[in-house]
Amino acid sequence: MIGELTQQKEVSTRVEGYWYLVGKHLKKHKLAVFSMFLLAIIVLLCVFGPYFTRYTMNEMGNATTDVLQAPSSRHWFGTDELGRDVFTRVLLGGRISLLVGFSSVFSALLVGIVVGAYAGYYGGILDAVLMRFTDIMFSIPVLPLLVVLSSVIPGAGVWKIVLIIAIFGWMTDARIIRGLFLSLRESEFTEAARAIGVSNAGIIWRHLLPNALAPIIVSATLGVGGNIIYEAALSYLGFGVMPPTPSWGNILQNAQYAMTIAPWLVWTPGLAILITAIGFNFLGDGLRDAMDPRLYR
Amino acid sequence: MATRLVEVQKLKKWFPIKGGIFSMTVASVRAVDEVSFFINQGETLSLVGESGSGKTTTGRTILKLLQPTSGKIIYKGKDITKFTADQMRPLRRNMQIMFQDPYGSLNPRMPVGDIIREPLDVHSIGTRKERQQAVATMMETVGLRPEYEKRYPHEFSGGQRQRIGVARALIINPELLVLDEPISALDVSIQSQIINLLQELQQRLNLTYLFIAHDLAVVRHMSDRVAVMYLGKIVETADNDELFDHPLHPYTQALLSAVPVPDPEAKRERVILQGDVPSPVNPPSGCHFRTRCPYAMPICKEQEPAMIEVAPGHTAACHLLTKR
Amino acid sequence: MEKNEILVDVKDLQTYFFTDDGVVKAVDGMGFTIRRGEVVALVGESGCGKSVASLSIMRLIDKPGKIIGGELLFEGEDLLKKTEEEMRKIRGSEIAMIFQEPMTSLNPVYTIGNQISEAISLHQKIHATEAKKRTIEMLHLVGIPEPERRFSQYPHEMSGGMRQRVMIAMALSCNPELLISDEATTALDVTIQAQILDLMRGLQKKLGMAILIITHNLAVVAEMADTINIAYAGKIVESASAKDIFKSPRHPYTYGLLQSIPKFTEKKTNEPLPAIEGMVPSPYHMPKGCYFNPRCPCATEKCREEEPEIVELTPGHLVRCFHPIES
Amino acid sequence: MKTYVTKRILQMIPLFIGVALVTFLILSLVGDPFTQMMVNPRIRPADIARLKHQWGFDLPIYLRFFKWFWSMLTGNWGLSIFAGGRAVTELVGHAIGWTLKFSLAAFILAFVVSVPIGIYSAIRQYTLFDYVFTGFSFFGMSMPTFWFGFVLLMIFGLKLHWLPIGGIMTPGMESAPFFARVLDQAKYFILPVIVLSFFQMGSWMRYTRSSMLEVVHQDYLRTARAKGLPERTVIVKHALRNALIPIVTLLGLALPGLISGAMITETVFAIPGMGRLTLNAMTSNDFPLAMACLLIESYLLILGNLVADLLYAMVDPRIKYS
Repeated sequence: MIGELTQQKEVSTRVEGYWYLVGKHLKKHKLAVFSMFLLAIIVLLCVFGPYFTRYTMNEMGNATTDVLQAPSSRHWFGTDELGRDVFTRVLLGGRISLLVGFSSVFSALLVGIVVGAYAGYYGGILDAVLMRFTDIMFSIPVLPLLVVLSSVIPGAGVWKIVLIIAIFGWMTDARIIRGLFLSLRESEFTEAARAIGVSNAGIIWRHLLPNALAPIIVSATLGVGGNIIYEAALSYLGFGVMPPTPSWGNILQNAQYAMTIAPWLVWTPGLAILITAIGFNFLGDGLRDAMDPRLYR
Repeated sequence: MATRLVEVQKLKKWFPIKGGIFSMTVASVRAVDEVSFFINQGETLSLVGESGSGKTTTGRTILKLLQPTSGKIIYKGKDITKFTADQMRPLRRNMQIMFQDPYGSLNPRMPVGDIIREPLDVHSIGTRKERQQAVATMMETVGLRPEYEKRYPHEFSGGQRQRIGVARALIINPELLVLDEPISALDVSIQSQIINLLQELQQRLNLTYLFIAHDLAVVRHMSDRVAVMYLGKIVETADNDELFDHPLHPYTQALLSAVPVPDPEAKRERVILQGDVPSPVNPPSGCHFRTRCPYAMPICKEQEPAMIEVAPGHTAACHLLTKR
Repeated sequence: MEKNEILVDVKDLQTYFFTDDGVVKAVDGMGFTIRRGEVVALVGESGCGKSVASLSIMRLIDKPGKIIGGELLFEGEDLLKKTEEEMRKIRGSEIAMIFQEPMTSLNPVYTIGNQISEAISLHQKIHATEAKKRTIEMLHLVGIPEPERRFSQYPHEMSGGMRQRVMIAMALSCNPELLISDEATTALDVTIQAQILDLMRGLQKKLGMAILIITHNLAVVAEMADTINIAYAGKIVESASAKDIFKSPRHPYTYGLLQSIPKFTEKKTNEPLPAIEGMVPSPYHMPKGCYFNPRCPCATEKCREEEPEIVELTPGHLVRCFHPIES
Repeated sequence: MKTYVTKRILQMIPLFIGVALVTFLILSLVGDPFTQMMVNPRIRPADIARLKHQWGFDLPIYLRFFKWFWSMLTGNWGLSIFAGGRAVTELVGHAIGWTLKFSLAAFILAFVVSVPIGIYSAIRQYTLFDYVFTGFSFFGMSMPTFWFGFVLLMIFGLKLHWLPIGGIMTPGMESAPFFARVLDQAKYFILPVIVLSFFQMGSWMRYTRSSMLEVVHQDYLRTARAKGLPERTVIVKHALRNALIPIVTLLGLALPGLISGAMITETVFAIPGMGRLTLNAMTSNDFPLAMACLLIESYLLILGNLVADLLYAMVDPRIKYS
């Protein structure tokens, strides 16, 4: 109803581009704005924090006085069984966890976009083949296969984990984008582009993809949080980022053996994961509302 | 003698319907079913019909936005029916289309200047600066302020968006413009503005229009010749005044009498057609219109009526006319 | 019950929408009357507030909209003072409504029989079998072939025209005093539109209810309405009998609208249509003075400063203009 | 309807084969377990070759696949290589019972909690109730399963001593009377079921809420109100029925989450279910057992999706079965 009422637009003095409007709507979503600040602080802390703490990552304290100390003014998050400062390790682990979160989402998106866009735009046999393959990948339980892959792919680095998560993470994006392209390719502006003589590649990348950006961004935002949890789960099962490189997941895995005597080791890395994931979820939700296509006809 | 710009012969466009266990083609939507007509240079031919009559599909098939199932499309004496996408590309400069939906036909993520300029980019016409100049000129021609080129479609009203659509279609100087219900989504007071713009541009640029519409009042105002479609077939073609003053086909007559007239004192004979338009998947045998025709005869069921020229330039397909 | 008795009297109705971008005065001081058994039209372009006005009469305005002022007298009682429970008893039984989109206005998961008899058994407190009988009668009345079979069909199994007939059957099933038709034929094809208009005319004669037609199509109104109200930007700018509106429009907007529609009964000319320049003002930036002044060919200084009141120029012919066109 | 069901079932066949093939290929990447034994100097190469032949690992991969797939179809799932040569069916049969028991409990718990709350949140959009449960659902979606398990164990197991800290039953309870046994087992199930259902609750609440919100703005609700129906009828009869249609698909969507969630939860709480069995088979490279576990899980997933699709077609009259 409101849409109909305000249909008569008056060209305003400011160029109200898409991103300007998204920003305007996002600002109204208090939790999303709060999450954005929170995430910014977490990222800044993890990236720059370790330069300012008094301890280095693997610096061990005095074997009698510094081992398994409860949080204090010297060690904000306490120390672990080797006398390492947990605060420093959580910040450093955050770098790795965030890196894994962002880069695995990015790589999965690349695959998902290409598969989804071509399947949705061309349809027919290409679509059938790609989508059956997607169905197969979807039907395989991910976690056990992640375990297998992590023993098959050589090396122990962070990039291996990114690759593994990406291999099993592109299907959802591919399905979302295919669905969008299926409807976008029938839209009149696509037909207009075809009538002008724009090539298929031009239509896919220049006309359709920018219109599919909103769900892609939302899915990516939600995905970062999800993949951080994934990495943690893999680490917990012993197949994630390998120590001594700390990640939130392997700090936690390490902590479970000391659960009875040093509960602080469990609290802080877990809360770090939880807060970061909530942040990305709220931000993603806010973006979904702010980018709702029904708002910008 | 007027030159023929486009000629369509027995054009057919069927859309397959998949079904069954193995997704085979089980039936077809006969959107356009052996349609023939021509358009002369510089004139406006209107294609009239209700939804499901196939008029929009006809328009898009002529531009090869849809591949015809069979039949021939001849553009300036060249048979373009079998042209590939690459072969069509240069021809796209000569034939353009303007769409019905002012909200769906402009890419919402592109500034309008880019939308209007894109045809020039695609066909590599002029230098960057020349293109920019052409966009500004075109925007002024259609009644938009050139300063607005950086703005996005959502910042414009329906009428302004249709002006953008016209500008995009005309910037490469086409000869033929297919107007697919260009004004039916607009408010009454805006409709007349766009009608006037289209007519003015036609005279100034010597354009040929294929005007697809369901609003008969607008058709009368705009066209030189009119073709009436019903369920995938053309049932009657004639010059504008001839068709409106002497409709021959029972469907045309019913259609004309169904249109409400803005005059409370006009008392007219009304033919109210019974029932709905049948499904184009399974059209009636013989004459497609017979199920709703007040004059249906036994022969209408058995035999499809042929198109006959009743008067010069006035053709219709109805068994009543052969009997006479 | 007198024929000329006033059934609905809308006085100075104000329905505003409180959006994040500001207040939209969708209906801003609208007033009109409907007599018993009369067909009244409310005509205007999109954004003139005609649909909001009709939903206001039903008290079905959703958030962020709110009726903030005026009176809605129905049979002498102010609907705005009724409780929600009292209002509910009026909806569907005394005032019924049909909508523009027959495709989306019916619930897809229930049979049409279920949806019609629901209203009947609710308002008339009758047994289910009785309600079914009445439903089939109604389906028959609105010209649906094989009503018994149709009773158990779902909306998606019917064409647009058939669904609109179902909507009409549903609306008329409890013999309402007033039927509001909100652009009910706009989405339909011409030949189907003619069927539905014919049906509505016939039913109006037979059942004698008053009809409020909301539309943007002047031609439809010419065929149906006794009295016509022209709305512009949330206000009525002219109100008169159908004959007067078409023969001697007094408001420049009405005049411009009538001039700008092409007439299919006249021969083709190459003259441009006399169009109204400009567009409907944005609801967030209404012009000062008369809302129509930026588009009006005869606007004066006074029109740009002061808002005109609606005045009765000749008996039954009301116009909101400082410089009405001479008849 | 019959055609539709047949069609959907036939469509599953290539999916079944495809899944088996892909899983087989990925598992084969690891290499056969016997080649890895070669690093052990105490095992003679001849023995390894004999073992390889015995288990069929000396054949080319495509032949191995066909052989394996055929024997699987005929019900011969083989023996586990490492679990003392016990039959795969026996191991799986034992484990799947535990997993089904506690994931079913988690599924039901999540469903009965989240669907009503999601619907009520949508009807009361932007009220305190809505905000509280929106917060709760985000909390649920963002919670790392195993950490949540730790925290619950720490609080209720180690600190308060209310509940056992893992396992499936108190030793010696096997022969206890039925009622006592059930009660005992419930104590062990409480924490894992809460952990496993927590994530589902969060996302289902969001899903139900948005599905209901979608319906609340439909035209036919305005028609229902215009008929004069009481608000309760409008919501319960007209809105809810439509909102429940997409919720049916939750059944299919829920399965992957339950399966991978179960794997972690079983590890945290030391439950000898499918998750742990799969994990052990994977880490010890027990090829026949791993294949069987993965396939059963995949096929459960596919069947779950099929059931969801068919239910969807049943509750939505608009679906055509042509």
